[in-house]
Amino acid sequence: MSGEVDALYIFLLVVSGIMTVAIFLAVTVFAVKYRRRSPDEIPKPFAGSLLLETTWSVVPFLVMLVMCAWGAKVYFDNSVPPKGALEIYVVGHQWMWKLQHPEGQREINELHVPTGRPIKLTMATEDVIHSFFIPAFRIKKDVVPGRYSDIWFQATKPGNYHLFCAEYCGNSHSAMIGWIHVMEPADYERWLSGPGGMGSMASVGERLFQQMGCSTCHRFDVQGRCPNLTGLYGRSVELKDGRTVIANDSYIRESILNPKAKIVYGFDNIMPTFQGQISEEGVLQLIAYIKSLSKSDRGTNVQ
Amino acid sequence: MTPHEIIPKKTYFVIWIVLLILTVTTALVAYVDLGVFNIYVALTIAILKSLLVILFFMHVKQSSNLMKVVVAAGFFWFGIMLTLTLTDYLSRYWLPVD
Amino acid sequence: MSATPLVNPNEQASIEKPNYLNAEHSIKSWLMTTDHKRIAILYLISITLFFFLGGLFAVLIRIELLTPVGDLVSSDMYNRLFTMHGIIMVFLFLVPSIPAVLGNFVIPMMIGARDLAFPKINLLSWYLYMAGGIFTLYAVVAGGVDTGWTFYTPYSSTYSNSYVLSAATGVFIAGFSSILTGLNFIVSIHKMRAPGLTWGKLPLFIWSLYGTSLIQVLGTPVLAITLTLLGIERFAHVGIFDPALGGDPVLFQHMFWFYSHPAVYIMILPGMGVVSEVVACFARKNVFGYGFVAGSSIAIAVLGFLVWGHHLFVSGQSIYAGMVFSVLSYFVAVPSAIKVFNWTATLHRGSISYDTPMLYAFGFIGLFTIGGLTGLFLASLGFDVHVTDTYFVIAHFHYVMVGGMVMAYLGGIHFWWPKISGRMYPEGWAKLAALTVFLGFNLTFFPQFILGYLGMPRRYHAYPPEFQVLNVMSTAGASILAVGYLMPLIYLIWSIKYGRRAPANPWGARGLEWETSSPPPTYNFEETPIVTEDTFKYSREEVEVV
Amino acid sequence: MSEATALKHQFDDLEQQKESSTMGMWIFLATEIMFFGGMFTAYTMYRYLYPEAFGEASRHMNVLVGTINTAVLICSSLTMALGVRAAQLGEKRMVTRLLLATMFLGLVFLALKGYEYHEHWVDQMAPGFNYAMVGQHPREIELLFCFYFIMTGMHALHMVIGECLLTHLVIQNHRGDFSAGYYSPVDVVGLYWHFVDLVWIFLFPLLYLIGQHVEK
Ligand code: HEA
Ligand code: HEA
Ligand code: HEC
Ligand code: CUA
Ligand SMILES: [Cu+2]
Repeated sequence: MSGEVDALYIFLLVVSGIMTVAIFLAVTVFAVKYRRRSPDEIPKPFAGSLLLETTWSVVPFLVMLVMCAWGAKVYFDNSVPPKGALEIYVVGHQWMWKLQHPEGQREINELHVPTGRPIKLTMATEDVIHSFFIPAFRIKKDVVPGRYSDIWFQATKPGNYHLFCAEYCGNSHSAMIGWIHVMEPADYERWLSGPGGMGSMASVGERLFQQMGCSTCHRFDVQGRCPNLTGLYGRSVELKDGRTVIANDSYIRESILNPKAKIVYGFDNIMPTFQGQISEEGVLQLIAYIKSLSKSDRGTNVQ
Repeated sequence: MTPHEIIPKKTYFVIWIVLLILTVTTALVAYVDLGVFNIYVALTIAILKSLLVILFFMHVKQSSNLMKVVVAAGFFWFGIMLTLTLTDYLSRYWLPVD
Repeated sequence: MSATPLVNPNEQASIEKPNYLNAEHSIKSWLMTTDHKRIAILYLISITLFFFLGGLFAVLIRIELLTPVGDLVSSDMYNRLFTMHGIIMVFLFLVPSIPAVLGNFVIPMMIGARDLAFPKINLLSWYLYMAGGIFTLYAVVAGGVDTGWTFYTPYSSTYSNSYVLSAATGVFIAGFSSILTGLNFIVSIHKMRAPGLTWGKLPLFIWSLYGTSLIQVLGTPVLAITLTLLGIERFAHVGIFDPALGGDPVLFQHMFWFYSHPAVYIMILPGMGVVSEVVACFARKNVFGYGFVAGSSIAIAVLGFLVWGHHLFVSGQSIYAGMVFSVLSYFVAVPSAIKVFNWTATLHRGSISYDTPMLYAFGFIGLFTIGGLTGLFLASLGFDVHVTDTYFVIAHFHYVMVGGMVMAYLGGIHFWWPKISGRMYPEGWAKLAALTVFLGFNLTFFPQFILGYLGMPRRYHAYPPEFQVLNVMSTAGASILAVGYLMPLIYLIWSIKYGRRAPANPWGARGLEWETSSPPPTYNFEETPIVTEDTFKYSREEVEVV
Repeated sequence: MSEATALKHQFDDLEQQKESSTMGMWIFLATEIMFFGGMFTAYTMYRYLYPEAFGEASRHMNVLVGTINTAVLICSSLTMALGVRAAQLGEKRMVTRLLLATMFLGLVFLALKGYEYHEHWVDQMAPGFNYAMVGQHPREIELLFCFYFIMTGMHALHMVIGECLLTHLVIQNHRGDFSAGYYSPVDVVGLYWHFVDLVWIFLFPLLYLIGQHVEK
């Protein structure tokens, strides 16, 4: 991944290097060669040349289009996470990063990941805009309040890499830094099973699902006044106003924090908002739980 | 503007009446359910009204081309702001998710 | 238009003609003046003060960054330093620099008018500028602002506990000063040209300021409303960009950059205009491809409005919008390229002298090229993701703004100094200063490109130790730069009293401003000049079309 | 003031002076378009995101008063236009009368606007100061109400400035500053006044009418 960006960088560097040298040389040579030799010297005037003007507009422009297209390709490729990526959840706070593995491991300002596997981060922030930046992997993404931001990478070499917050976020912005520990997959497995886990995210979410009272409405045996959440994740949902949406992370988050925004077809809007009662981390745990409901098809009644 | 270009009173009154009629129309049409078209009708009428005001009340119709360009530029730049900002909002959720 | 022969300075000393400087002497005659030349001087003084204040903050930033740990100032203080550095340098120094000082001074003369179209509004814009400056200074003195010059929400609207409102008010008011200056210039250029001075004969400086004024007039109001919305949100605790109400912080960024990207062209076009004049004068040639250089100023002004989204590539803007803005960013680079090539071509077979303004022009061409080309790096989506919000961006914009515009500003000040003050500056010192600035500048900002590529984020008060070497180089460069900037301050002030008296046209330059005496009389010309020849006609020979 | 003293020193003749001031005003109005344009842009984005909520919010507006106010402003534009015409013809008394009529209509508009604001206050629809969540989309409605108050407030502020300019014109006209040869201040303030009307022509449908077709 860093390779693609660096190839682009080399290209940019070479083209610009050539142009810079050309212009510096031209200016210097002209300045020396045509220096004023007598005070009353008047050079021959030139009006210009259409041919030259066209050449030096069109040729650089074509070169620039290459820069643009190449840059866009790298950007697009890096915008869509591949399927089957390992998902990790990130919440930015003033001024620290909280990270959670689906298996339950939680970390602060540190992230352990295995090599050879795409890693997808789903990121939220509790307060202002932060930006998740790992220079070594050439990735960066702002984490904007009110929605999820995605980013992905794949590490190839074990080692420790810098993690920075790149969007100015207040007093200790420069202290919102940490390390990415890239490990061989086997080491990673060992690390996962080490201390620090509190049960998987889904199981924490399941507990939360009961504590928050979600389970009083959303039951898994009967489909009464509330939709059954089994198999919801990734499905398309028909809404009351006729639109259909894909039930992804953002949709579920919105359903919890602002249930009135999108109402499921056939249901009434009786779900209360949980805004202010639940942290972004909690929401992520609930999502992990709801997600697990569609993966294992475990639609038991948790009541 | 030289005196012979002074617009007759009648023109002003006609424009005024038309503006009032359009105002009432837009208010009434707003209660008719045209679905998504309500907003387009409302905006079309608003644009029509503003054209009348600009061309006649503000004398742009008889003004020099330079002045017309200045007026057009103002709206054109507003259009730039609107459309390019919209490119973001319209396409934000196009990306396939997962 | 023939070059006035050099007059023996001693001969002229005794016969000081009545001019705008000695017409009246009271303080009131300065503070209530409507003479564009005096207003230019008011601007010159106030802008210089703000430049050194902004520079002082820069010095503190650089000293803090000497060591990886934050030891000189607290992180809170550091955040205030770069914010106030950015705000002051951009809104109170660079945006008004060339337009309000040099533009004000020479535009009416270049077009052969007695004054601008609205002299009172011209004075009003200086007062607005000062009022804006005072609000900003109040914010500085009261405890500072810590939002960054970009004022991003929701940090600025909800979380920051600094003097955001007062600083935003300052910028808002200074913005109106900028609007009024632009308005005045546009009307003057359209309506006040001397007989015979057709568009095709206008000096290129006028063309570039015309483009600048377009941006000032059409862009600045959007900054005003954006800051108003921010202020209301902060003051009344209502949500406008607040996600808790479904608002979108990214919308703020759109609106901010809708102004602030075009504003970067407010901060380069005037410099390009100065360079066009200077290169023509000191190569004694008409500028190569006059029509293209003139047209590219307008093209930059217009296209500059279409690219703002390149500041939002990682902000959560749609990636398709990012693509559109990336392509458009390359469009706007073409007219800049045209200018660079045409200046270079003007040098070809010229008669080049190395007077100080020309040295600055050389500096401009080189540094702007580097700065502009690194802009192309940033406009390339895939690469920007890596370097955005790092020192690469810092280096990019200091190359264009300091290496480009500040160089051009200094070049222009030296070029027109004889006209402004009626005195010559000391050439030897001036050359030394130009050289010092050039070297100091490169040492300060070149290492920052590398820092950025290595991943050092901007707005960092402390940084990992492996970045220290490059930071030390940068700080060393900044100290040299400081010397380079202090030198002109001293010798220009010195020259007002002790400098050799300047003839009307010391450089043998073209343009109506050189036809009148130095310093010019209050109404610029004894009688309205009539223009028959091209501005850049340095030679009696017919212009050869290649 | 005779025509000779009306000519400012920087100009060659009155024609140049008049053209300059008209052009200056139009450029200023272009900046105003961008100023209001910023708000309209932000409005458009949110209305695109939350069409239903914005429709619902518009049903909290008093359409009758809004319509009347639109008509009042259009009438004031007429009197203003006629006032400029009278100035072109040098009919001094007529100018005063028409300008006063314009000012009066402007005040009527402001009074009605004040009445509406009062209604919203009573209904607890003033975000930040006195606001109670209501309806299907309480958050987005609050968002729209922020825009409502800011946009109409900015518009009202421009009306107030217009009133001040008109007062000044009336005084100048009374002093006899204007004539058929020199009346550009009247012309220029007229442009400003029409522009303020123009803004309202768009505010009215966007804030009051967009959601009325849906049943309450
Ligand atoms: C004077 C000010 C100025 C100028 C003129 C420019 C000019 C340009 N800028 Fe810059 N820019 C800033 C000031 C300026 N910028 C500032 C202040 C910021 C950061 C703000 C902040 O975040 O705080 C910034 C940030 C910035 C970014 C966002 C970076 C980020 O935050 O991620 C981008 C991205 O596209 C960019 C691009 C460009 C481009 C394409 C140009 C082009 O106009 C450059 C065109 C010029 C040339 C290209 C050189 C001459 C051409 C040739 C010699 C031809 C040869 C070329 C080829 C053959 C290819 N700029
Ligand atoms: C026009 C614009 C302009 C100019 C001229 C400058 C000039 C300089 N800038 Fe500035 N800079 C910005 C615009 C500008 N800058 C902006 C917009 C930002 C972004 C802010 C943000 O992130 O929000 C920034 C940020 C910025 C940073 C990054 C801070 C960070 O992100 O953490 C740095 C770091 O090196 C820096 C350095 C410098 C230096 C060394 C100079 C030098 O060129 C300055 C040279 C001048 C002097 C050295 C003054 C000399 C005089 C004295 C020393 C005398 C002492 C004083 C008195 C007697 C009163 N600038
Ligand atoms: C008072 C009953 C009630 C409670 C408590 C409740 N919900 Fe709901 N929920 C509903 C109803 C009714 C709907 C369907 C209507 C709608 O979309 O608003 C719904 C919809 C949803 C949806 C969208 C389902 C789909 O099929 O698209 C999700 C996800 C959801 N709720 C999650 C939760 C979570 C998590 C909690 C606890 C934090 C919770 N709900 C608490 C009543 C409730
Ligand atoms: Cu978090 Cu910067
Ligand atoms: Cu930009």
